[in-house]
Amino acid sequence: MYAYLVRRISGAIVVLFGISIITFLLVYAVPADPARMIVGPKAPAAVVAAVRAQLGLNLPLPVQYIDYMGRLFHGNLGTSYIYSLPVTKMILQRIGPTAWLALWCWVAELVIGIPLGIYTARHARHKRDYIVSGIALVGISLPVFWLGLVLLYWFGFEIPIFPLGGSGGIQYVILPGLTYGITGAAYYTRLLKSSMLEVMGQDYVRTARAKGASERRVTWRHVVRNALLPVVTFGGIDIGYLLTGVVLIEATFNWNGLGMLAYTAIQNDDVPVIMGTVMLIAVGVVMFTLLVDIIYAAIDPRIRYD
Amino acid sequence: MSLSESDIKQYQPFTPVPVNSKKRPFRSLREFPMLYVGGFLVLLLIVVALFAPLLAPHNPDAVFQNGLNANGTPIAPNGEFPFGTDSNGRDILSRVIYGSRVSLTVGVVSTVINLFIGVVVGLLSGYFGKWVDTVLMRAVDTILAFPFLLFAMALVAVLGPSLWNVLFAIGILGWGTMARVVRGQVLSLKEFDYVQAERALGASHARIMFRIILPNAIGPVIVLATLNVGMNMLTEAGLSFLGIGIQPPQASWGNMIQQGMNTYAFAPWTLWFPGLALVVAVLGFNMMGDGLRDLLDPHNATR
Amino acid sequence: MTEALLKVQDLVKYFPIHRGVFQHTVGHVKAVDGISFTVNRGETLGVVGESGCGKSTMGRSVLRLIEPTRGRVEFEGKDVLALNKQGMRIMRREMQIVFQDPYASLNPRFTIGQTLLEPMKIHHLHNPRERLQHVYRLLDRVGLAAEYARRFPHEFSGGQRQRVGIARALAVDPKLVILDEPVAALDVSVQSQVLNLLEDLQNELNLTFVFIAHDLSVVRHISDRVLVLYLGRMAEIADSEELFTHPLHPYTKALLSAIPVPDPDAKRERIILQGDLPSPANPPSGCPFHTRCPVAVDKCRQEVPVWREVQSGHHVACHLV
Amino acid sequence: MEKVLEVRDLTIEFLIEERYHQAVQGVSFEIGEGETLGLVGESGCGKSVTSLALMRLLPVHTKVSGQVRFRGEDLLTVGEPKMRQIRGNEISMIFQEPMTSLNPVHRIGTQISESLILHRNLSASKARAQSIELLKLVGIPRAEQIVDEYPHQLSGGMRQRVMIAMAMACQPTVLIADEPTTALDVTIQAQILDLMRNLTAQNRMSTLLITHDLGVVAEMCDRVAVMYAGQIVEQGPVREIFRHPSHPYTIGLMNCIPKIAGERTRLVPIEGNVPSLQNMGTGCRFAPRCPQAMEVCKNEPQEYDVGTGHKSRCWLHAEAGVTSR
Repeated sequence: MYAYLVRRISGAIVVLFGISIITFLLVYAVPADPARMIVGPKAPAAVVAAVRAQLGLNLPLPVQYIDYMGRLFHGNLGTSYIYSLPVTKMILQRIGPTAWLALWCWVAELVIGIPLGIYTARHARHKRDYIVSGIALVGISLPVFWLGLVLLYWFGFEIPIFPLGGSGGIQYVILPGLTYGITGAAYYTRLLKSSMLEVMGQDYVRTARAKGASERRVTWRHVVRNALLPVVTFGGIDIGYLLTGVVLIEATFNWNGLGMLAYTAIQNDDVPVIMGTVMLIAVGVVMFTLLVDIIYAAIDPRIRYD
Repeated sequence: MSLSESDIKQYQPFTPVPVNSKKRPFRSLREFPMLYVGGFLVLLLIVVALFAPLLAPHNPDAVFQNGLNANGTPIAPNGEFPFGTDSNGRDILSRVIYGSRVSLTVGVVSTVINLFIGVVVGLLSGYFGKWVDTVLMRAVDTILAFPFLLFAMALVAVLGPSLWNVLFAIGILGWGTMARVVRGQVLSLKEFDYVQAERALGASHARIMFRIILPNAIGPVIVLATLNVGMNMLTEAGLSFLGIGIQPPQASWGNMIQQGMNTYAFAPWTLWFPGLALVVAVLGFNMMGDGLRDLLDPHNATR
Repeated sequence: MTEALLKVQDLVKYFPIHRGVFQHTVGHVKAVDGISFTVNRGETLGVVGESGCGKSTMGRSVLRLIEPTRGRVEFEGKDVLALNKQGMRIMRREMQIVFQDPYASLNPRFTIGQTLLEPMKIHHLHNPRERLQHVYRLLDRVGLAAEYARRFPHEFSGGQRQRVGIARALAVDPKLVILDEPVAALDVSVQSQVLNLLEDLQNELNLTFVFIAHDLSVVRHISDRVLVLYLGRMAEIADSEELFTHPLHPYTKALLSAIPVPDPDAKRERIILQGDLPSPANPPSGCPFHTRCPVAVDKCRQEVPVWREVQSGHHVACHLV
Repeated sequence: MEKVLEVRDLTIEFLIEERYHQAVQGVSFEIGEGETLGLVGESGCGKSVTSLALMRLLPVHTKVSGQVRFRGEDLLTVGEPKMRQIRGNEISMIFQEPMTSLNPVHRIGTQISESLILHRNLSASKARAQSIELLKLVGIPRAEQIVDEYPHQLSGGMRQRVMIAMAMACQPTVLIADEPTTALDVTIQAQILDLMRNLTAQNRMSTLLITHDLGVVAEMCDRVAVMYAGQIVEQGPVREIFRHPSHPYTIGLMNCIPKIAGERTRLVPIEGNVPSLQNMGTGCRFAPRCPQAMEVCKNEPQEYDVGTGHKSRCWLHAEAGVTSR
C-alpha cells in the first residue's frame, strides 16, 4: 500500500507541474499587456518599458517560468492588475465562503443520491425503479444556473422563505445546496445503481444467500459494502467538479466566493487573479483525488494488502 | 460539468453482441423506449434548428414597437408572442427557435473534436502502453484536474467570445473522459485472442488498431459521445449565461436565461422558456445515450 | 521423420514486476526459465503442466507474440528471434497458433468469411477473386458448411468456433501449428470431435503440432512425445507411451496419479502432493519441485538438478533418478 | 437406507424473450443418508440449475415445479424464513469458482462466522474461535493468521478449502458441491477431493456432487445420474453405470474420453451439438445425435428399469424393463 500511495502522490506532483506550465502559458496567450494595464493607458512608453523590466517580462520564457515557480513556492501568486492587492490575500479571503458552499452542495448530493441509488437497485426493473431513474435522468439534464433561478423565483420571490441570493449562513446555502443536490445527486444514484446491480450478480452474493442470510443482510453487508467502493472514487472527483463548476452557482446566487473572483478577473483581464484561482482550484482537485485514493486504499483490502 | 467518472464506470469494456434484429424488428420499440423517445427529441431539435426561418413567427433579433408594456416591462405570452417578449421587446419563441442552432452546433461540433482527440489519445495510449501510456495518461490527468469551466472561460476570453471560439474551447478541453474510456476498452480488447491471432498472422499495428480494435471499442464510445453532446450544450449555455459565450443580440438559450435573471420577478416567462428548451434538448441526448447503452448491453441483446 | 523442424534452446521469459515510486523493477516472474526442446517434422509434441508452469508463455514466446528474454528459436535452421519486421512477417506464414477460448478468439464484428479472408489479405495470398473459393475449401476441410461464411461467430457453438479458429490458422498453409489448450473449453463430446479433426488434418497436410494442455489424457491421446513443465522449468520429456507407463520424475508420477480415472474399481496408488504451487515470482531454490516432492532430500533444496538423458529420448531433471 | 433428500419431477423454466423454456424437465432422484450422488453432464444440461433450485437460489422470472422433499417437508413450498434456516445450516453449498465466491472485502473469519452467527447464535468471538477450528479441519496451515486475512491473499486451492469450511460450519445434513474442483489444477483437485471424501464420510453427510468429469464421479460417488438437455437419461449405482452403461448418451460419453492407460484408439465422438433451450424438439432429446435412433424415438421415452436401481430413459429398454413409478 505504501508503494501505491507514493506512486499516486508522485503522479499528482507531475500533474501539478503540468497545471503550472499550462497556467503560465495562458498568461502569454492573453493579448493584454500587463505593464500597460498596471500603469494605465495614458502613461508614456518609457514608463511601460520600465515596468516591463521590473516585472521581468523581458526575460526568456523558461526563466520567467522558473521565477514564477519560485514565487509560487513562497505562496506568492503576484499582484492583481486591477486592485493592486496581493492575489494570495484576495484568494484566501474567498476560500472560506466557497468551501462552505461546496460542502453543502456535496452533502446535498450524497443525501439525495445515495439512498435513491440503493432504492432503485433494490427495485430494479420495477415501476418504482423506472420512475426514480427517469427523475434522475431529468436531474442530470438540468442546467444548475437555470434550476437555481427557478428555485429562487419560487422560494425566494413567490413564497419568500429564503433570501434572494447573497452569501452567508445556513439560510443562504439551502437553495444553492438544493440546486446542486438535485442536479448532481443523479450521478450518485446512477452510479450506485449500476454498481449494485453488478455486485448483485457476483458469485459471493449467491454464497451469502446459500449461507442463509436474509435479503436485508445480503443487501447491506454484502452488496452495499462492495458497491460503495466506486462511489467513493466518484465522490472525490465530484468535489473537484464542484470546485470547477462553483462559478456558475456563485453567479446564480450572487455568492461572493472564488468563482465570482475568477469571473470578474476574466472579465477584467486581471491575469494574476485568473492564474491564481485556476491554479488553486486545480490543486484542490488534485488533492481531493489523492485523498480519495488514500481512502480507497484504506477501505479496499485488495489494495491495502498489495 | 464534463462527463463524469460514473459514465466511465458504466462503460466497462464488453464484447458487443449484435442484436438479433432480423427476427423481430419491432421488439426494440418496446424494449428500448428511452432510445426512441430520446431519438425523437433529438430529431425534433435537428428539425427545429434546420427549419428555424420557417418555424419562427418573427425575426428573432427584431425589437418590436408593441413588444413592451407601457411601463417598459416584457409582454406576457399572448396570441402574437406565444412565449411572450423579453426586456428588449423581442419575441421569445423566435429566439428560442433560433437558439437551438447555437446549442446544436456547439454540442455536436465540440463533441466531434472531443471524440477525435479522445479516440486518438486513448487508442495510442492503450495500444502501445509503456512510456506512451504514461505520458498521455498524465496529460489526461492534467486536463481532467483543470477547472474545466474556468479554463474554458479564460480561453474564450483570450480568443474573444464567438460561437466558434466557444465550440473550440469546449472541444479542445473536454476530451479527457473520452480518452480514458477508449484506453480502457483498448486495454481489455488487446488481450483478446482474436487480436493476438491478428498479430500471429503478421498484421501491422495500424491494421490491428483501426480494423480490429477500434470497431470493437466503438459501441461505448458512441454512447459516451451522445451523452457528451448534452454535456457540451450545458457548458455552452453556462458560458453564455456568464456572458462569456455567445454574445447578444445573437440568441442563445444561455444568454436568454441570463437576461431572464433580471426580469423573472415580474416576467417569469423570460426565464421559463429558454430553460425548458435547454432541458428538453439535453434530456433528448441523455435519453438517447442511455437507450443506446441498453441496446449495446450484451445482457439485453441475449435476453 | 526425424528431421527437426523447430529447435528451441534455453528459452527464457521473465516478466518484470514493477513496484514502488517510479515503477522500478523489483523482481521477475520467471514464467519460462530455460526450456529446450526439438520438434520433428510431422510429429506432435505435447506440453503439459499446471497453471503457472509457463506452457502458454512458452508457446507465445516461440511465435514472438511475447518477446522472449533470451534463448534461441530455430525454425528450419532460421533464427526466428533474429528476424526483422519483414522477415517475421514472412515467418508468420510458417507458424500459426490456435487459442483456447473459442469465445474470445474470433472477432465478433467479422463474419466467419471475413475472419478467414483476413490472413489472405494480410499476406496477399491468392488472387482476390479466388480467395472466396479458398475460404469455402477451408471451411470444408474443418467440417463446416460453406454457407457459414456469411454468419457471425455468436451464431455458433464453442466447437464450431474452434473449427473456425483452426481454419484461420490453416489459411496461410503453415508447417507448424501451436495449439494452446485447443479443447480445454469444450465439452467432452465436442472435444473428441475436435481431437479427431486435428489428427485428420495432421495426416492430410503433414502438419507439425505443439499441443499445449493441462489435461493429461488428452495429451497422451494426441502426442508422440510429451514434455512436462513445472514452474517454468522442464521436469521430464519422453515418448508418450514411455512417459505414461514409466514416468521417472516424482512430479510426473504425482500428476499421473492425481487424474481421476473413470473406473470405480481402478486400484491405484495415489500420491497426494502437499501444499500449493509456489509462485513463479519467487521459485524455490534448487529443484523447483522440492517443496512439494514426497521424496526430496537435502541435495534437492540446494542444487538445481541437471537435465539428462536417462534412456534414449527420455530426459529428466531429478537428482534421484 | 433412509432417504434424506427426495426430488420428484423437478421442472425449471426460464424466461427467454418473453417465453418460458424448460431448462430442466421432470428430474427425479433421491439421496440416502451418507450417500454421494453424482449429477453428471455437459455444460448447459441443467445440472447446476437443478442444484440452485434445491436451495431456491434461482433468479426471479424462473418457474420451478415438482417436489423437493427434505425431512418430510417440500422445500419448494416452505416459507422463505424457514428456507433461510435450512440454507447453510441443514443444506449447504460449495461453488465452482473459489475466486469469485468469496466476498473480497470481508475477512476469511468473518465469512465463515456468518453462518455460525446466523444459525447457532454464537457471539462474534466464539464464532471466530470456531472458524479457526474449521480452518484447521479443512487442512489450512497457519489458521490463526489466515482467519484475519482476505480472500485475495489465498491461492485457489486454499479458497476452495475456505469454501468447504464455510459449508461445514453448521454440520449440515446435505452438502451440494457444484463442480468444486473444475477451476483447480489436477494436483490441487486431488487434495480437495480427498478432503471432501474424508469430511463427508466422518460426518455421514449426504452429498450431491455436480460435475462434468466422469473420473471424479467414479472416484467419489455411490450412485450417478447422467443428465442430457435438462433430463436425467440414466441413473444407478456407480459400478453398474460404468460396467453396463445402457443409455446411448452415457455410452457415447464414455467412448469419447481419451484414456490415460491402455491402447490408444481413435475416439468415437458423439456427432452434432447439444440442442439449445429454444429449439428443443419433441420426443427423445438425444435422438438427433443418437447412433441408434429409431422411428419410435420421435415420442418421449419414459424411465425404464434396466437393473437394480438402474434406470434408463431410452426406447431401447422399453421392452426389457418395467416402467418405473
